[in-house]
Amino acid sequence: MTTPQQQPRAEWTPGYTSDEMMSIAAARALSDGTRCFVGIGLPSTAANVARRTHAPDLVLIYESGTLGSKPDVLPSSIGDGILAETADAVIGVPEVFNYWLQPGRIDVGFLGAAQLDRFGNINTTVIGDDYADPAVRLPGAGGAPEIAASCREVFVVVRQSRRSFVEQVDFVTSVGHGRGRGDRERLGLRGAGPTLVITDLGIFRPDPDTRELVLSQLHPGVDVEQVREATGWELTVADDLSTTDAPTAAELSTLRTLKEASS
Amino acid sequence: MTTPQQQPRAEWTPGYTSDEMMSIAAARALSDGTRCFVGIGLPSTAANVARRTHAPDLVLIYESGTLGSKPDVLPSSIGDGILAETADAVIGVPEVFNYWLQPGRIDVGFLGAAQLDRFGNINTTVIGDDYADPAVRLPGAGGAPEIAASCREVFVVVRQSRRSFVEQVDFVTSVGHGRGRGDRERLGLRGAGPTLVITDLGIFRPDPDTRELVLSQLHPGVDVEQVREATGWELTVADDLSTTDAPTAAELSTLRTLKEASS
Amino acid sequence: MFICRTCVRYANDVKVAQVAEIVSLADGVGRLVRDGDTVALEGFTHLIPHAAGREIIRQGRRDLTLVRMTPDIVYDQLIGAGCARKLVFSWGGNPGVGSLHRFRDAVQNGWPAPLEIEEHSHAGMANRYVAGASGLPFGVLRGYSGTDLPEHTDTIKQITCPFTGEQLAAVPALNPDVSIIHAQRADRRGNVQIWGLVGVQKEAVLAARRSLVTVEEVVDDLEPVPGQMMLPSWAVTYVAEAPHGAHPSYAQGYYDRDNDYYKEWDSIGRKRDSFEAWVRDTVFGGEVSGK
Amino acid sequence: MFICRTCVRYANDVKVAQVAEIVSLADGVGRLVRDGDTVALEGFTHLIPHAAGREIIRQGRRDLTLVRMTPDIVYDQLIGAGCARKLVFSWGGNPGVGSLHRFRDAVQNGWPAPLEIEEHSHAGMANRYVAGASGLPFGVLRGYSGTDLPEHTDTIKQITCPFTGEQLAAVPALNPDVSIIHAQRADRRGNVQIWGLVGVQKEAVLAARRSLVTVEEVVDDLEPVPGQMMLPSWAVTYVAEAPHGAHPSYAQGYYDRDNDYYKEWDSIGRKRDSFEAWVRDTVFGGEVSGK
Repeated sequence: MTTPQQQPRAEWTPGYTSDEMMSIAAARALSDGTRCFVGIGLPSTAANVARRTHAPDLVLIYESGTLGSKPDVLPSSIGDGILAETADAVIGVPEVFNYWLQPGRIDVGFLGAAQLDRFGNINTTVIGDDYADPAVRLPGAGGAPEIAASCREVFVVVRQSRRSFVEQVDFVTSVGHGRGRGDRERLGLRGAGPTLVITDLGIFRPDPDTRELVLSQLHPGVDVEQVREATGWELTVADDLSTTDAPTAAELSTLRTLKEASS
Repeated sequence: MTTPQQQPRAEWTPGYTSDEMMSIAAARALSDGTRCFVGIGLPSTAANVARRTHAPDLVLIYESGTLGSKPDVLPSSIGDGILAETADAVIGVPEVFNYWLQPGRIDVGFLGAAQLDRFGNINTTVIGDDYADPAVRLPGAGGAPEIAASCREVFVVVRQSRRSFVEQVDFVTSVGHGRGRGDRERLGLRGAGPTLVITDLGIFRPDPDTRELVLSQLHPGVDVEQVREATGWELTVADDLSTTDAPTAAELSTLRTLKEASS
Repeated sequence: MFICRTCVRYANDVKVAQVAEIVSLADGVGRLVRDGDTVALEGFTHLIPHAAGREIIRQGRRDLTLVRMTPDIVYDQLIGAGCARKLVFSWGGNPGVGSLHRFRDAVQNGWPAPLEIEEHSHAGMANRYVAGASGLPFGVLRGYSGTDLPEHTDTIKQITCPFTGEQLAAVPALNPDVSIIHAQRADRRGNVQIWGLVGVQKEAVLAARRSLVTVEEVVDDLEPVPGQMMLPSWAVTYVAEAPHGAHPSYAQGYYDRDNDYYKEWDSIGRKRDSFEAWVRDTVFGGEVSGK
Repeated sequence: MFICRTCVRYANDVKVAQVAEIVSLADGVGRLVRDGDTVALEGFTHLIPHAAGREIIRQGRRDLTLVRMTPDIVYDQLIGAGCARKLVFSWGGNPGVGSLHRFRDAVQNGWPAPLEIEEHSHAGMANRYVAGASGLPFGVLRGYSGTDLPEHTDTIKQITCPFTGEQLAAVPALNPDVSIIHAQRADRRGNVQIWGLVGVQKEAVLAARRSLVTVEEVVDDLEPVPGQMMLPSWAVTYVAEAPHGAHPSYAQGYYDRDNDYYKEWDSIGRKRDSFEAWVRDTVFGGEVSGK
């Protein structure tokens, strides 16, 4: 890759990193007023950029029990004090899941993934075929299975590689589109599942017929071949493949200021 | 009846009414530190007298969502502001029933009754044989069925007459001892049920073998014949029938002050 | 009232970015409450939405299934005025006073219309709202065992614990078409603040398809209050200002319970003609609600 | 850990009039936590009872079944020190940093002892505590459907709604032998006050047979605080003062999260020898807990 390049953080130059492009593309996906269930890390960064750029009324919901948090720095956990202090309402953890997530009150579940497969299924449990003797033990489910089941739709943000983008996940922690169209309905999952996967290379959307993730957008300076190399299944490219707009100076400045303040 | 007599309220004379004797006998039944689920009316009056006499650490729990209320006047409903303002904790109504009553955390459920039968079953639903076309429609269950089921024991306070003390209630709103010993266990009810029934004439306790309510104590000036006349089943009298101590001046003064302040 | 459809995807009909709109009481009730609806007015002793109740009478709604744990004066009024077809409840009385005469007259004599009843305990009703707010079709409790209620109420069933085999009671979720509650305050964005006894109000609002919150006042900023319960704007359909809207019940921090009114209601509600005079003079007369 | 006995009459062993006794941290842990017990330390990001965790290591407890939604550093320490036989959890990581190396070493290599795991989602764990606090043998949720979790976790079953026929997930109640939480304050009678994020702490305490609440300070009177959650003294077994007892997590109103410590733990916990040095120097060394 030539562009994006690694840039010293504090300079507001037109250069930017692929991680920055990913966070900004993810931020743009959140429209104003959306009620968004936010995981820590990339999703939280993107959601907070969105709230400080085009979506001031974005409603941030963290599983620690905050509805409508308005942090002025990036939280370093899903339960930082700033999230509670700036929230419209603070509630207990059982209430988050039972009264707010489960009935489908949340528009977007914003998740990360250790492994993601062709149909948007997510693994954050174990790498390897043997659950009892895993190659790598990952943190586990957390809130993700029910976020993926009950939010009206799910956005996944993940750095793309052959290791993370696989034909089939080793363990289904959170269901995306199962093995294809109709599986979510069959399983009684009421949200639409992953409608958008944002990586450091581009953006994927599920094919309306098969529910396979299809490359629909390339970030600037990335070509299809690079994406193919970083995809663990036979990549399908959308007919109307488009290119992501480069980050604006305002977006970059917002992202970098947030990152600075929290480091 | 000659004694108890009707007395003008503000005079602290040795005279007292049968209602006053009943409230004071009920108050005495609550030992200090007891966690008591309190219904409105007679139970609330008695519990508040107890807290201001021998049981300053009585824990009053009202179904409106107050744990440890310390009202300085008699509340006129189970949800007066004074109950919330003086409580150790204020919680929602579902939590009262699910987290505090249902697991058996409450020592004594203090209930009233429109009808009470030989085995301490309570009716507060309908008078008459036909539920669909009742002779009298009463308020209904409220919290009583689960209070009667889940408190470690139940005290009932009720004015006694052939109308209120019946062989068998027209409708079982809250289970006392069913039709006798073993019925509560069979029904999966975990508390001990009614262990004490306090009336304006005396005090009843369930027979350990049959669970029938047996007259175990007479209030001063009342004789067994009077009780028999006011009982709708063939009355059994305990071998060791005793007489209630007359109200002390302190008890009467506390009760009357509370009543005055709330009228 | 027994709504428990697997086809309902979500408990609420709300769309992305919808926040509560602030409207007049008449508009709020007018837009939300339709003939035949299942309507819950909640408020456990505290913050009973009386002004909204009178507005429903004024708008002449009919055939309502009224849901409320404690149908006290507010439902005695709606039942007497002929708005209700059915009552789902757990305790119907005039607290601290005695009976509800309009409720009794409807059940015992079918006046002004027959009233179907669906009768639960408080624990059952509370768990029905909790299930409704949780997007579950049913709730589980230790309840009703040995009582005569299940014989007359077909929304009480048994369920078996899949781990222990123990038998428990199951009750279906309540998901009213409209829930109405009264709160102390809302801000101009429609966020709602309640404190003191909070009863089952949050559950009633979250269980409902549409909701109206009447408030003592709309303010610029909601100062935090110990014991507060917050409902975010996007969980509510409409907010309407209705000062003194809980009278004769109370609004902690605003006014006390009017105990005399509860006693007075005993004589107003006792006779059909005195009740009808009350409807004519108070509900349809001058000074009413939400001014 | 799977306690769901019909023979348990009540969730708590407490007797009439028992109120929380105020004891030292060492006495509280010593009297409550026994080898082989099922122990829950709860605190969701906020108010994690770290001082109590170190005290359990210090007292050399063994064969514990540790229960916690988010076994983060506090359980990495207990697992690495060999206190645990089993872990019941839903997310085991070092939040904002990465992996828990002691947890991984136990699961992947059986060091210092094999660690059995029982794995749920947050929603499942939360509902297991709710069921435990409610005296019910199980909880119901929409969860796990289509995931690989039920294949490996036998405490996830299906249940059918008796009204609609819909299939839902059921999970057994959690009723730990001991639950330990940290709170900001208690009064001298043992009433506990927590504010800020309250997580699942109330449920953990109410679900347990015995409980210990460590607090930043014991005060004469608990001034009301917006957002407070109160636990009455009679719902708690012991209260122990442990200032700074949540460090490296935070106690709202007292101190902030020590983010550097979370990063530092990554290198302490990464190697067995650096971890053992930490146990020796920090847990058994001078400066420890409760001061």
